[in-house]
Amino acid sequence: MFLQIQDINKQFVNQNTASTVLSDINLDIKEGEFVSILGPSGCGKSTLLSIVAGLTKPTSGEILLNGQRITKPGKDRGMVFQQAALFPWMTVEENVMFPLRKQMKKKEAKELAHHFLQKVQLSNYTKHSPHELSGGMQQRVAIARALSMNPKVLLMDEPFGALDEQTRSRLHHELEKIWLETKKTILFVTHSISESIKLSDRIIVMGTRPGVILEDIQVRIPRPRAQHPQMTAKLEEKIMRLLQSEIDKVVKEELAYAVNN
Amino acid sequence: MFLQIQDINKQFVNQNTASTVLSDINLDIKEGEFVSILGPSGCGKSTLLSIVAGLTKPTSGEILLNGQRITKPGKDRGMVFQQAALFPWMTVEENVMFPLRKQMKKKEAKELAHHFLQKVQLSNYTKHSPHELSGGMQQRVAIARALSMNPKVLLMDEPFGALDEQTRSRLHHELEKIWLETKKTILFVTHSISESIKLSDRIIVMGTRPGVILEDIQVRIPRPRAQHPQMTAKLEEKIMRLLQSEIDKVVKEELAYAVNN
Amino acid sequence: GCGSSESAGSGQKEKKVVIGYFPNIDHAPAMVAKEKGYYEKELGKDVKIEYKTFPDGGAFMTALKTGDIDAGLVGPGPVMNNFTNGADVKILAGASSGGTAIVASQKSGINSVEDFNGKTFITPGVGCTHDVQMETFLQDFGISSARIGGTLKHVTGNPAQYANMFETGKVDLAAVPEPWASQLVKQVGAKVIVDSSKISYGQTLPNTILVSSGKKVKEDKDVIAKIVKAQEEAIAFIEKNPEEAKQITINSIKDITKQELDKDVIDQAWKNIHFTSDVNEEVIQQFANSSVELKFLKEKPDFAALINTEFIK
Amino acid sequence: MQSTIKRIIFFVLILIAWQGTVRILGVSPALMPAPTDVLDELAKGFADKTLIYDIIASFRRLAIGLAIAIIIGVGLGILLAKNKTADETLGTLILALQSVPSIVWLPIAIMWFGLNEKAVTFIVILGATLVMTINMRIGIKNVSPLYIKAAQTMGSRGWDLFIKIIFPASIPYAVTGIRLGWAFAWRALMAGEILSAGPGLGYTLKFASDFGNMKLVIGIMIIIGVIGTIVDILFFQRVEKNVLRRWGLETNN
Amino acid sequence: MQSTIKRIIFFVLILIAWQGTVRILGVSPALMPAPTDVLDELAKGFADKTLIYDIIASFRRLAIGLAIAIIIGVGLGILLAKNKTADETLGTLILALQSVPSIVWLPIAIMWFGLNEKAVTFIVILGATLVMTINMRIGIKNVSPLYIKAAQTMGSRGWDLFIKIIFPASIPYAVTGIRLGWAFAWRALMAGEILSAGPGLGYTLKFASDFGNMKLVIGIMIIIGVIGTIVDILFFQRVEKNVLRRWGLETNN
Ligand SMILES: Nc1ncnc2c1ncn2[C@@H]1O[C@H](COP(=O)(O)OP(=O)(O)OP(=O)(O)O)[C@@H](O)[C@H]1O
Ligand SMILES: Nc1ncnc2c1ncn2[C@@H]1O[C@H](COP(=O)(O)OP(=O)(O)OP(=O)(O)O)[C@@H](O)[C@H]1O
Ligand SMILES: [Mg+2]
Ligand SMILES: [Mg+2]
Repeated sequence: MFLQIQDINKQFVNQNTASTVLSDINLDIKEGEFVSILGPSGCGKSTLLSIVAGLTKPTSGEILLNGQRITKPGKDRGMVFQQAALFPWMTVEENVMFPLRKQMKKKEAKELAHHFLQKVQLSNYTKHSPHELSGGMQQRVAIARALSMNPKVLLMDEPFGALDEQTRSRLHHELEKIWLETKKTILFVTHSISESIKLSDRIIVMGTRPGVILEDIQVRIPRPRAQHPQMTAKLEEKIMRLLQSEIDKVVKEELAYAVNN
Repeated sequence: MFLQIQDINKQFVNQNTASTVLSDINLDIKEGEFVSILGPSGCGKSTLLSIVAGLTKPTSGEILLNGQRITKPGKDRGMVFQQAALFPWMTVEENVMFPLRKQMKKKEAKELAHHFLQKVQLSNYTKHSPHELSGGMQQRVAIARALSMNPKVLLMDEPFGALDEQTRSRLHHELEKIWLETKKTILFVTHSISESIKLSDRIIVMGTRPGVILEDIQVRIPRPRAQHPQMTAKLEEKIMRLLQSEIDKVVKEELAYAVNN
Repeated sequence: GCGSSESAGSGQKEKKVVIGYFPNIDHAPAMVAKEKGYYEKELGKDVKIEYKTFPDGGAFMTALKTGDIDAGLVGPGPVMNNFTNGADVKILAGASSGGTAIVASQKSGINSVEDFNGKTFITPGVGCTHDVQMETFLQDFGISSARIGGTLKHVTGNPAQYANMFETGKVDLAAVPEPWASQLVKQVGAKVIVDSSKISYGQTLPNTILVSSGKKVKEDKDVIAKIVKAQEEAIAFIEKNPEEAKQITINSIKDITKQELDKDVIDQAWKNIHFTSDVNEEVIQQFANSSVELKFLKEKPDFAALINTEFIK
Repeated sequence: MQSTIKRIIFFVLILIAWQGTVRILGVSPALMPAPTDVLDELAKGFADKTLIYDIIASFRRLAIGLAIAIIIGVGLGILLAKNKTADETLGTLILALQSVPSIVWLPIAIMWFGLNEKAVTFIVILGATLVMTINMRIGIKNVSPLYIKAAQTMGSRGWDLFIKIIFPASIPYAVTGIRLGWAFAWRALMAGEILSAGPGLGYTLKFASDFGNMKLVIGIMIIIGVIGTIVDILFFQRVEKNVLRRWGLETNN
Repeated sequence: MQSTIKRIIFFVLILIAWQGTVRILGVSPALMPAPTDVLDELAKGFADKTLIYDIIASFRRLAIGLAIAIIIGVGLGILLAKNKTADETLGTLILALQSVPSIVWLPIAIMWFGLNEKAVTFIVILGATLVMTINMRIGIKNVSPLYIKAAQTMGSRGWDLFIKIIFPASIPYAVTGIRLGWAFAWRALMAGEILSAGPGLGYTLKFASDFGNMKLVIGIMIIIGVIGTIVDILFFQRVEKNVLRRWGLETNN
């Protein structure tokens, strides 16, 4: 197995009470697999990605990449954060070039940066500061940055969240193309069920409080999937139901809590 | 007319070249209307909302609310920002109570805050700091804050962007209920065409570079709209096409720029 | 401000006189006068007397200029310097003289003035009384400071640090007032090369003087005369009862500074200091001329208006 | 608790190293006394209560001076951050005036206030105001416009906006300003107390230094250090930890 | 350009007010000279070149001392920000030592370095290091963890992480530190140059102050102020404007 997530537990301590965010997460991911993670807001998706990236220490359990234990962040696992995480003191171009600095000449890095900025439709904004971009544009810069790094594993936390459907659809296309070409392993957090079905080999549906894996679904619809609307709809229906019961659980808990407090 | 947006133009100066972001925006909005704004990433939706809020000065043109010119931000226009904009030094509860402080007693404010936090399913997190919440949870706090303020005009910039579909759908329901009860005027920026059709009386479709109003569509589907799937689908199709041609224009420009530079 | 300027003879308002001095052995006349109540005796019951002590001449002179003190004891250096820069100050009488010596460290191997060339000497300040005395004295030997093209390296520092500097070899020579000269001899075996009787102006130049402002002298002649008189009584007492005077001095200094001076050192220092009210106009002018020669002052000052000896008996 | 132990170990190690160096090199106590000598001297001072009076007097002056300096510093910081003209004129003047050492200010203080407590307080205020001003100024300039905008749409304006948003958002800078102000207020106090007639640590320090009493000089330094440490632990570190934790700036995950 | 005019007007107004006050109240020039007297004195000093030599000598010492202080301050700031133990032990010690006025450091400087340039430089370094350290420390502590995390996933670590991310992210604090360091370095220099045998502004200042030559005292204060203003305009304000603009922290919209 390429990427192994073994018995991950994560607790946070707030106001002296520990709350379990992730509970016994186990996942084996093959090289080149495109895995989506779906789940209600606050179920621990970002936390899981952060643990895989090596940015957050799990309370117990471990992550193995190619059999090697992950203890710290590294260039082999590129991450697109939920917030764009651009460096405000660098221009758009410099932000994208930042991870490339060391492995190539400046000219090459610049060319590569421009290549990916074009893919996210931002050639026009290379010299802008991040704060001069709209929310969606910032997110696209972050995507371009992660793609240009060309890591073995790509961790993407709602990368297309702030984009309109048309731009999003273009970027689905670009991402799929890159994935097919380079056979990257992708862990993709999203809120859109249709997006996850459109793109991934496998969908992990998570439940909340604490975060657990509800189902691990292999998507066996042939690509391009736009051509198989029925199969897509059926799967969408299934996932929707799964998540709906989760959210009903949350609402019930919420009501109980509100009544008791 | 309740809210009048008249001849708004906005230019930003970047690296000594001025770029026009909004061009001749004219909109008349009736009291109690629910208006959605759709448009490609970077077309100027946030900028327009910010101008209505009184946070950004337009280069020319003016905004009238009840016939009065808007020159500065005020409590009559509550805003949910694209980034959650919570104050990191306050707890969740304090954040929601912040705008209520002056107009009611502390106890009342607390009750109201809890009421709205329950509506966004966060009763459990009143004492947390913003950084201890997930992205979607932060956004929900911001929504609760804006709703509890009870402003005449509610400006919402992709308020549900970071939420999963199930949570989002619950909040649609809550928002619709509040809107029907209080007859607020809502300006609602979104990327989801179906969301805009589900919720609004009127959809403004914007084009980009510069931001202009492409179409002003009255949604005449009876509520609850989930019961009219065909009408919804037809309208969705129409808007999709409009936006698709916009994004094609952007891609074409982008290619031309990339070739020339 | 000071209340004493209201000299209307109504007697209803209480008059206040503020006297300044330093916690310094040279200032024994002020301490003795205070301790023995001479000021009260002269000025009478209607006048309230306050005492202010100062750590350095700069603060004293500022306080005098602003009227925060009415009269007091101070070294002649700050007085002359401030006078040349326009301060309204009058020398009324002397208080003590002598006491400055040139001492050499053990390490330096210096035995006489001939060995001075190329050495480093230290004084409390540039152009201070002791500096001028030493450099004037050395002029006759053709030795001068590097500042005016000579071979002697000059540094400045607080006399309390000289012992360390002698020990660590940082400096070779020092021109210091008592009791530091005696202390250096006792503490680190320093050698007195030029004693206070030989050094220029050693006997004639007062090292502590009684001063007041010109305005005060004009407006309150009566009070000033009484202050001078009280000091003269104190000096007479010191001459008659040296041992008691020494003890008063040691105690007063300890009261102010919490530092206790060694009795041995005081005994030794006392021998080199001469308490007197005399002040010689000519010497002061000569001393100033030396300052000009040594380029401490840019132009020759005229001290005719500085000294007012009418109050000395 | 653990950090207290670390601290104690650290300072004990320093004392041992110091005692060792002094004893082995046989440095003259007039140059550098051993910790035991310093302790003796301190014990004497505390026994006859003189040092206690000194501490009380100095602490009073410091508290008054620092409090005023903080108020002025915050006020000026706001002014400079918000008003460009003030920043370019008054700001420059303040920076220039602050380069002037306390010695030079002494005569001016006497001139304006006479030889009294006011003059000492003035010197202390001068010493601590700049750091407060400059840190407050940049703190306010660095408040994220998003917070300000958000608060404005919630009807917060003027004084309320400042107290509730701008000030809390710049707390990290303000604490730094106070921390630095504290250190510089001590310095200024030591210089300024020359103007006082005692008691006071600066007054005692000056004479100890003039009389070459290194034991007492170092003893006073230690007293200042100990007071500083206590205040630092009780106040600054707490506030800072609180802020860092609340804002999620702690780096332990 | 416009700000230059504002500045000139401001300072001209101050000069006029000062001249007016002195003339109207008839303050003795020995206490507070008029600007015209100060100008005379400065002109004399520049004519015979003594002030020019003073400025050159002082500026050299200041530049060396400040440069070293900045390097040490940045280093210590990093250490204290990153290492909790160091922060709790060494950090406390540094704060305590910095409360000690330059006068007390003088004998120690002499003891360690002798009466020479090194001792003066030491005093200057002491004067400027603390502000740099404390500002750098809090600057680093305030860097958003998101930036650090993002950079780490891009393979940035250790020195590279510091130079490329942490340092730029804390630039606003660093500039404040340097700005304050500058002011306090001047102060320390004025005290430290008492140790030198001239030339130097501090040496001349001490001399002028001893001689009650207020014209020259104020003249030197003005020289320091003017140098400070020039450096502030040419360096600090530029860097700061740049940073604020780039980060979108300017409040004009
Ligand atoms: N630093 C922290 N301290 C305490 N609790 C935290 C911290 N970070 C996250 N949490 C908690 O962990 C849970 C999961 O957070 P996470 O960000 O992983 O959610 P998510 O699945 O990414 O949600 P979303 O879809 O809203 O982004 C939340 O309940 C949150 O309150
Ligand atoms: N402060 C600024 N300085 C310069 N340009 C800016 C600034 N703010 C926004 N812009 C530009 O204005 C345009 C519109 O930005 P805006 O944030 O309004 O877009 P948007 O429609 O909200 O996009 P999104 O859906 O991605 O959030 C963008 O091209 C952006 O580059
Ligand atoms: Mg998340
Ligand atoms: Mg936007």
